Amino acid sequence: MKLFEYQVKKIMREFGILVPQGEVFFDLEQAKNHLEKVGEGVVKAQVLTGGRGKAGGVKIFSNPAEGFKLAEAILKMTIKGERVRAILIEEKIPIEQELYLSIFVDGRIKKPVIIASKAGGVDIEDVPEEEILKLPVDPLIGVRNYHGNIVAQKLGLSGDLGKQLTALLINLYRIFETYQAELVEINPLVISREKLIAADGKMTVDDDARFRWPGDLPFNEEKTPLEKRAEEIGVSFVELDGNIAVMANGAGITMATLDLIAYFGGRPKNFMDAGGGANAEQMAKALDLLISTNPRAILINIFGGITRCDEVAKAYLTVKQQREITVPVVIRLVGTNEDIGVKMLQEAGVESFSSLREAVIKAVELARVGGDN
Amino acid sequence: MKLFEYQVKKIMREFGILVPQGEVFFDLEQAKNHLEKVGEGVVKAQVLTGGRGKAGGVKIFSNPAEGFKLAEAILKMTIKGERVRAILIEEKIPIEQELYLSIFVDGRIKKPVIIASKAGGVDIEDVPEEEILKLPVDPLIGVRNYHGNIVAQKLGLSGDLGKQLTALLINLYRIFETYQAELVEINPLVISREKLIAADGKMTVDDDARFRWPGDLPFNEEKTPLEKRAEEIGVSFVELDGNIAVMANGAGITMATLDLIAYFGGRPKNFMDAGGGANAEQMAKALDLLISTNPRAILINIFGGITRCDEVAKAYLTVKQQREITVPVVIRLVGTNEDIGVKMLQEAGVESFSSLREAVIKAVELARVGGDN
Amino acid sequence: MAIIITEETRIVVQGITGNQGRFHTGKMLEYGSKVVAGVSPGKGGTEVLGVPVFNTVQEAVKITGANTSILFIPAPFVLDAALEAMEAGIKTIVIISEHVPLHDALKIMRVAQAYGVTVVGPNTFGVISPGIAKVGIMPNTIYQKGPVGIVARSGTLSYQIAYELTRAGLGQSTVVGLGGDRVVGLSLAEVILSLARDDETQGIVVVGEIGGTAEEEAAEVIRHINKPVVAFIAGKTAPPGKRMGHAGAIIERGRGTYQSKIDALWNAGALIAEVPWEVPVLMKSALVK
Amino acid sequence: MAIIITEETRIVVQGITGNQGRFHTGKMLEYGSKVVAGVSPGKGGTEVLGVPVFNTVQEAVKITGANTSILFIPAPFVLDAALEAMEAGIKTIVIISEHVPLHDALKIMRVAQAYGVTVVGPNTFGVISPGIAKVGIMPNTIYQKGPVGIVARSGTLSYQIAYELTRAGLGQSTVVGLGGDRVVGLSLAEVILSLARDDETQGIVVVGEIGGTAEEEAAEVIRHINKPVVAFIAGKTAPPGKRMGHAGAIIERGRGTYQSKIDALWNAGALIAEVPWEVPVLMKSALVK
Repeated sequence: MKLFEYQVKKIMREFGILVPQGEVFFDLEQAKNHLEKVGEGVVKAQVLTGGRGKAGGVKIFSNPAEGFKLAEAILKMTIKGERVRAILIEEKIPIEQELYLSIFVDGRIKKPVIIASKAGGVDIEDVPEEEILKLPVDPLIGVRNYHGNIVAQKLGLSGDLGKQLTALLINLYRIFETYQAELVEINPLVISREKLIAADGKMTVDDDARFRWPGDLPFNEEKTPLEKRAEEIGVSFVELDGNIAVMANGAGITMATLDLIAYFGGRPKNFMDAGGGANAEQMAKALDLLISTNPRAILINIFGGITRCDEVAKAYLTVKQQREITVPVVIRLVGTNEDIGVKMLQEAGVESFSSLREAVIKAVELARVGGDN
Repeated sequence: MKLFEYQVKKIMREFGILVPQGEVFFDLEQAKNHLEKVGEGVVKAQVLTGGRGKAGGVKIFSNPAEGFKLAEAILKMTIKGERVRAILIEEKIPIEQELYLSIFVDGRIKKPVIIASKAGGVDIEDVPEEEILKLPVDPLIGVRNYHGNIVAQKLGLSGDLGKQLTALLINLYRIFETYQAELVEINPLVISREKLIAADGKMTVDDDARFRWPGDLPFNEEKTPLEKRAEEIGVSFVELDGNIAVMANGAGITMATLDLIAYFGGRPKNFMDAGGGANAEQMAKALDLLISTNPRAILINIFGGITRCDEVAKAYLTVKQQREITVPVVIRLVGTNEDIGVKMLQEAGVESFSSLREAVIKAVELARVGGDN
Repeated sequence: MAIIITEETRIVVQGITGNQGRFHTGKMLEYGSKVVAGVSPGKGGTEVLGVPVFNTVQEAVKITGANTSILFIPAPFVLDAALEAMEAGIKTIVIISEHVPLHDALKIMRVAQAYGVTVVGPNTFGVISPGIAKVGIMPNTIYQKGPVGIVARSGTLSYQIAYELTRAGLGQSTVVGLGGDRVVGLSLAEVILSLARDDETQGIVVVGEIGGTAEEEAAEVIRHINKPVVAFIAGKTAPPGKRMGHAGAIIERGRGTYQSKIDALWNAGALIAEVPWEVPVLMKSALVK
Repeated sequence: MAIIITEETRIVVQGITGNQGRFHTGKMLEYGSKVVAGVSPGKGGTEVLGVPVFNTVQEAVKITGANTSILFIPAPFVLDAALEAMEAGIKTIVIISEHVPLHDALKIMRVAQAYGVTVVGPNTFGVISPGIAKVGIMPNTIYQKGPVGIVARSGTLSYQIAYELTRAGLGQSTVVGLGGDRVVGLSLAEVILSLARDDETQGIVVVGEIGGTAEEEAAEVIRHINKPVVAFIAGKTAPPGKRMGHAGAIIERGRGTYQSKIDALWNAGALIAEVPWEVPVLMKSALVK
């Protein structure tokens, strides 16, 4: 889960990293008094996507009235499809230099890596490789003073600033560990009046380690009502813009099914990954949900491993019994308890496929028959 | 440094390990009220040496008067040359079973090792190897639940007692790490009313990690005035019962010098290890101290490495200038700046040796000349 | 010989008394795998399907000579279980569990490196060397002993491909599931190298997907081996930035796209199957040459 | 070839700007050791006796190709310095510092094992291969190139023995100080084995002392080697239970006594010198045979 800048900065402050003074506001009324008080500063849109600066989500104001106007505008913005959920009003700090610093988990070498560059304030992907330090950290040892020395050297920081960097880096790693982060990023890390200050902060924390996060982090990512419903059922669900709904079990096979639909000229409307081992009840609910999205056709593609084909058949028959299914459903069943599942369907007069190819072709055909769109 | 039982138990209590209720007393008057209050219990001598039980340092009392008598006697005891410095008055707990558990640093495998045995309450050295579990701990990983499972299995503890053991073991390792211990030992660890209770506790902490110990641990080891003085100077000093005082630089050469004195029929009175790199001032003070012990002869055996021979010569000449040295001093000088040192001595009319053999023989001879003892 | 799972494989099931552990122990036994022990603290002395259960891995190893462990352990306890296995001398660990905390996976892989242990997963379907044994949760029925090694990032899709291969008369030497998490033990490139060195393997199938750069790194290895490689990559039409079920499938920053993977593999000499049923066709024609 | 310190040894001095670091850098240079770099955070860009100083070991390794590090670092910072060296790719670390916390030594040795690094010390006088180089603080003048390898637990006593050997015309291949702490890197047995395999070494001198069981373990190794071993053990008359300057010399529980060491070494075929000057005599007669 990604955190908002204001959340990241609150954490950084708690861990002894300097950040600009600022306050977060979720509506305009609350912000008003504060704007009067501070007079000037920066209004920053709080969104989880990047690139808000270019989208106009960060603005400087030099009097309360201007601040109010900006705050009003920014709070109404939608940036890359994400509505602005709050604004952070911060002091404006003098910037002598902008640096880049982050710690992230590098799956290739299976270690946390410290990334540092003198080129801060820009997209790190755009910085040439040779200007970037990538320093792996042994996860059993963590970040120690010498890592600070190496990074300070690369950033050209010496004397007191070098010492500040080392302390900051060690604190950043403490955050990284404490919040079980995948990424903690300061971009830019600015030198301001001889202090290192985190002018921005990004953080992605590992949802699988939620039970270790200190305190309660709110769920930040907004879900559509359909996604929320899918989450309740315990399956993952993504909306697309075609007309064939897909249910499959496993991320790879789900993606491959979408690819095959496209390969035969169809367009997926949404898909549901029932993952490993969903039971009949879950699957019935998931199917119900898919039907409620009014697709032109539904393709159920199950290769039974932990998921059992008889459970899938049972789920389908349960739903069929409970409600009228007007949308054509193509069922492909292979794997664990295939024979039982196929027989259950046959006895209920439902056709099923064992060939993935035939099933996909059939689904695409049915969706086409169902209408132009 | 070794800790007293009462200190160990205080730490254990803080770390969530069950210990018998008890209080420590440094004089009899203070103990009196407490004895009246508790009525019955155990009086335990607080000494750093082992084997106090056999020496009569642990006694049970069943009424205050008896307790007072025992406390009085024990407080006056000296056990293996160590005077009893306090008494611990503890509740007497019913014992269903006695076990052994410790964690110590095994220099051979360079890891902490958990030692556990069903045979508790006896000297672990007397327990046959096959009844002892030795479980190494990876110092980068520490003690985890599965170590607890392995130890519980060996101790025959299951169910709730097994869980207690695991929790206790993890806490014991926390103590081990927090206090930078060389050894933490519970012997016996008793099962009493379905609880695991540390009935005794021993601990040796690493003096080199003193700066990491939480809180202030008092210096427990008693030093003689001479030892204290040597410590102030920054050299190590040990008193023996012969008549030749030895000053050398380094543990190995010091021991070898004592061996050689014995080899040639002499008897060392005390020795001083000036270690690596003592300067002229330190050495002058050390020499002063040696002289003050009134030996029959003094043997200075320096093989200069970090220690420089000129510094040694300078130290000797300084002392010689400041006070009359009536005791014969044999100086053997080899190594770093040997030529300068020897020359300095020669110019002051002081003989020096380069042969260790000759120097030792000379010292033994002089001590013999000096008198019968 | 096959790789990872061989005739010498002696399996201990960690978490054998749980539902999944018990179920898949049965399936592994049915397949002929030598499941010699189970571990479940506090349940030592009992049996599951005739397999003796121990309180600790140490004891299981000592008494049964187990050398390979499979974990059916709730995610928060996987770190402990894996460390226990490694300290007890287990040399191959297959972690089935999903949702293992990322930082725990980092620690496991670091210790495994220090101990010289092979880790498969987490979040994997396991490893099967058909005709010898399986250490995993894949269906028993779709595989057949043969000359094709399969290495896959995702489970069900690899079942589909193995199924197509078997139906086409192409059996498998070893099938390895790498696991769907961001940090896993064996990498695509490592398994390809092992298969390249394996006498029984004549051709290699790579079942990849968008996200990450494992396929691009694997291409560097494929360039240097002499056996035919056929690759199928899922996610050609996946929308950028959407989570496709697990974190490995996030497309970010233009790296790890379908096209970059296909290009890298093609340039390294791999054959690219556009649809799953092309895999056996391409492999057959490559093996004939 | 000599062991540990060879022609290929390129030394970085960690803590080069301190008093000890600076002094012994000079002595090592005088001896002809290739001291190629120093490290002192914040002093990068300066020089000490012509040796370039870097802020980090990483940089020193990158620029100078250093492969061996010697530590003149205050005890509380030794762990950090050793970890830095190992992560920077240094393969031999000589820790001169005394009073390194025991738990830090445990961590250093554990990481060294994982990284395949040789650690000498802590609390050692270092290693010298006469005529090639020294990485340590031993006097420059007492050694001479020759056929005798020396391994010692204590510094000054080993100087004495080397001095006796040199005076008797017996030069040394490599002299290794193990360090006086309870937990040190290389063990007596390991060094003896290396010397046994070293072409240049014809005889081995063990300089031991009471306390611990290193000599008893070394005896097990000595039993299996073909070169003569002469041992001198200090502490025959040391009073039990007294600290003789460092923790290694505590006699406890009847193990590690003078007699147990002498017996073990003798039974393994080592010659025992009763006084230091007997060492060259015994070695000479053994080498003649």
